[in-house]
Amino acid sequence: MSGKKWYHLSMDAQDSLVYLFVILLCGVPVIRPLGLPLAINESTTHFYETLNNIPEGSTILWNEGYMVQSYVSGSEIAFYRLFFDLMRENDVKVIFVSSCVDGPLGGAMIQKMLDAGVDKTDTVYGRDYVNLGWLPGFEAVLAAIAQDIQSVTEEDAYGTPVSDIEMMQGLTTDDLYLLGFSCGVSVDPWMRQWGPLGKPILMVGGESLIAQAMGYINAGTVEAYLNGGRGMAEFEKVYGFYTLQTAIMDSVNLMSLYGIALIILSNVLFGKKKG
Amino acid sequence: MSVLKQKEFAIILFVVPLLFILFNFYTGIAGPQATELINWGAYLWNFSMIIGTYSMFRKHLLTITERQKDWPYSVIMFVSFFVYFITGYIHTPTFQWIMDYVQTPIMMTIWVGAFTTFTMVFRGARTRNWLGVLLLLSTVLTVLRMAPIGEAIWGGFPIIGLWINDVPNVAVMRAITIGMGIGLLATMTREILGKETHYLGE
Amino acid sequence: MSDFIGSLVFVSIILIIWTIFYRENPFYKAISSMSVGLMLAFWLKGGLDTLYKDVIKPAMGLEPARLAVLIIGLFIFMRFYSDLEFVSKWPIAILAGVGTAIASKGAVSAMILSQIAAGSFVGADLLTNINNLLIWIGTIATTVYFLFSFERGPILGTVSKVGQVYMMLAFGVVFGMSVYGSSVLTQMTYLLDYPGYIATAVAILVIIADIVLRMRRKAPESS
Amino acid sequence: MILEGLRFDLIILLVNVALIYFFMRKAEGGKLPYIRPVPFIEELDSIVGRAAEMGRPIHFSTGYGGLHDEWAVMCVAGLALLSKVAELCGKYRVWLQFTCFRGYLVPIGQDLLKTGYEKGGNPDMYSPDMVSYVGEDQTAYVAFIMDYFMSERPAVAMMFGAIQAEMNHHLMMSARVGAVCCAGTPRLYYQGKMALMADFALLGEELYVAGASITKDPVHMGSIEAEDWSKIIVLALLLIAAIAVNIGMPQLFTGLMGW
Repeated sequence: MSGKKWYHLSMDAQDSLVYLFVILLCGVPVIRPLGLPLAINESTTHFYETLNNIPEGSTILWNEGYMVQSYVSGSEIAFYRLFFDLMRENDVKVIFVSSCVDGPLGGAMIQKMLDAGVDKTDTVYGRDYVNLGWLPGFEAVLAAIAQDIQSVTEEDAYGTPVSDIEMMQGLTTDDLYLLGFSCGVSVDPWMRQWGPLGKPILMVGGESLIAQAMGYINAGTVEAYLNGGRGMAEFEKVYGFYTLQTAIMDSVNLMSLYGIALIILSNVLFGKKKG
Repeated sequence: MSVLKQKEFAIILFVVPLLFILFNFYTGIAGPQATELINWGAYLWNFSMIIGTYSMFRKHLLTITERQKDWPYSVIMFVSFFVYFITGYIHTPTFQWIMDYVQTPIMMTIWVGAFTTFTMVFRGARTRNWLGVLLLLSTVLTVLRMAPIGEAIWGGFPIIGLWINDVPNVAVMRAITIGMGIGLLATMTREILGKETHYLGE
Repeated sequence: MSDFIGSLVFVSIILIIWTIFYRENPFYKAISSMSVGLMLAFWLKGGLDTLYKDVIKPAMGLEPARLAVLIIGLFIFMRFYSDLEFVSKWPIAILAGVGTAIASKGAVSAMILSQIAAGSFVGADLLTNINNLLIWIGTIATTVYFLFSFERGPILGTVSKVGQVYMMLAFGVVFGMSVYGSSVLTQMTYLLDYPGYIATAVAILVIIADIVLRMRRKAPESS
Repeated sequence: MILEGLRFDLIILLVNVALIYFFMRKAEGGKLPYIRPVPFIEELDSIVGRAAEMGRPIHFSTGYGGLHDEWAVMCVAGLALLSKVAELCGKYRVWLQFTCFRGYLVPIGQDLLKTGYEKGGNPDMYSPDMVSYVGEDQTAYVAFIMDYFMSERPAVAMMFGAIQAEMNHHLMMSARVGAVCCAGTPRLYYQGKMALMADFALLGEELYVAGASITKDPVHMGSIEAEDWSKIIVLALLLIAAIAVNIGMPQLFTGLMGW
């Protein structure tokens, strides 16, 4: 190592060190949580109130499309449970459908939530909720929903024809009171297809997707939204059911500081090299 | 027969469904037929996916038969495809097991989302000019707004962070959304006039 | 029992994929080609199930529309008969036509008109007035930045520069949000949980052994 | 005839269509509009030349969006850039690897590359293996890109079109491999990362302008000028709406939209 100082590591070694720190910093809070208080944003409480103010006996549609993390960590359980509470208390009916870009995983997400996530006591499949599973075609499915809910698919996820399902009898898109979706990609398709309907739209999206959709939120096309991982953790606090998502919020603190430290470090190094 | 061979016939097959769906959207006439056509978009996309899969199989089969570079990995690809595809129809518990314990970690981890972001921040967060400094300043303030620790350090971070999100961000996202909307209409017009037919492979 | 093995497989896959950060290795390539096979099977099964449910079954029942789309869809396989090759372009043309129509029909109202409904700068409290005014100025400045067929004179130049300042702040927000959110944390909980930490311990040992081996192999060369 | 609340919507659509048709006719009549120069296009020749000196391939990709969805717009501009880069690679004898995400892009890519290498003067260098396709899923696509960058270490990495999360890997691997990183997408989400990270970034609609200034195609040049005038109309509407609201007629614009 003549002439070369010990810290002149190869580019790969530097990157490996950066990644090692990411892994370590993520591990620390899992072993010893920080437990910092989480302030509730106004948008999250508005999301919660909008769901609770759904009138008696109306039908809503939920388009599942969140990223694969929610399949593993179940970060969406809180508002799925709220759906089933509304079914019991306000006799609200929910249509679950997925056209997510991650493929049939969307259908698997809904199925996993319905099997293990929610409390289904005295709710009947076909009367209170229906699961249409995953349908290919992404924006074409959103357009079919906006055009006519009956034409979206012939059978639900379990093979029973849609015409035989009790809650779908004579249901048209106008009868839908509210449309909600969770997305892992940009929100323009939902806005284009569901915006003109003039119905309230609920959105759950990754943090940077929400930042990108602020134009629609400010224009009122989106009624209420959850701001990614943090939004879901806040919603869990408002709803009172905690999952992994709340635990994750701890590690996010260290990762954010680490990100800022890296920004400053890389600029200092760049300044020195350029200087 | 030669008329069908012409490119124009394919353009007509592009333009007629397009105009019909727009006609239905603005007048509300012939709703069911337009819905059927919209569903056709999804079904035809399935067929094009099958073609894409076939052409990919042909490439990997070639790699195996001619023992090209990395041919064992193509074998792994075929084996995992057939095992997963067949158990999907024959033995669903195994399919579910593979989805839960093999496919999901791959889909979750191969993203290396955090790592790419941190490498980008480490490698690329170099400010070439004062606009870059502005961008990084806004990045840091947003991170401090979102992380609960930001609020613990100083109460002002969430307020400034929220302002940046609610004013400059809304203004720029509004302008870009308008630009994208106009761009979409321009492309639609060019395609209707048959000036743009890249979907035919020219 | 299958959960125990399952969790071990789950964690070892995560660790194998993370080895790419250490260095290129055949295990990662194996997992990446396996991911190609699994994804293809996953998508194909999803697509075929829907095709059977929504197209083939109704077409068997001689439902005219679905029969037509089945036939047009099968045209796509004509690509491999050179004299009928032009037929394979028809389904793609219809597909692209419907796709563009779906996107354009909602574009005007959602992406253009609802964005123009400007907030007012009169009444309400002073702060929202100033904010609405700043949003209004920002939208105009950014739109001027994206005008391409005009010479950027002194006026357009400064307005574009204002637009650029707005854009940097806005892109900072979007970039900051992506720095903030990350999926590593979900994986960590599995790595440090009951069956997972066995595999994690083994992985750490393997990497340390590999570093030591490579240091020793490098050491004799340089001394 | 026209549904309630969509009449103004239809007027805006028809005005846009009329503008585009008029300016396209004007451009095709020979009077090409003045288009502000895009810095990236001027540098393109020297970028490919540098790749030729280093003797390493160029990697090009049009990202996640294809021709069948609403991202067709961006993928089309990406393909226009691809044809130009293919021509330059033919001229400088550089291997151009095009990774595409959709099945139907494989034949399209092969056709574009073949014509590009012929125009560049080295048709012998073209081979169908220059187009790689690894299935319809982003995960496999991203894994392939990371593999390719690690093993081939391209000199220049370009990504133009409707790009999704693979932009992260593109920027990251370009930084790691030290490749000249060019990226361009109108998608909002990636403007920040591109502006900060890429050596040459096409922000917002600049990708469309770059595609048009390459092909010098009157159709695209005309529509860029038409889009500018549409934006000016939108600015005028913005002005009128804001003034109307502030002098006490808030119903003017919202009334018009509901007409």
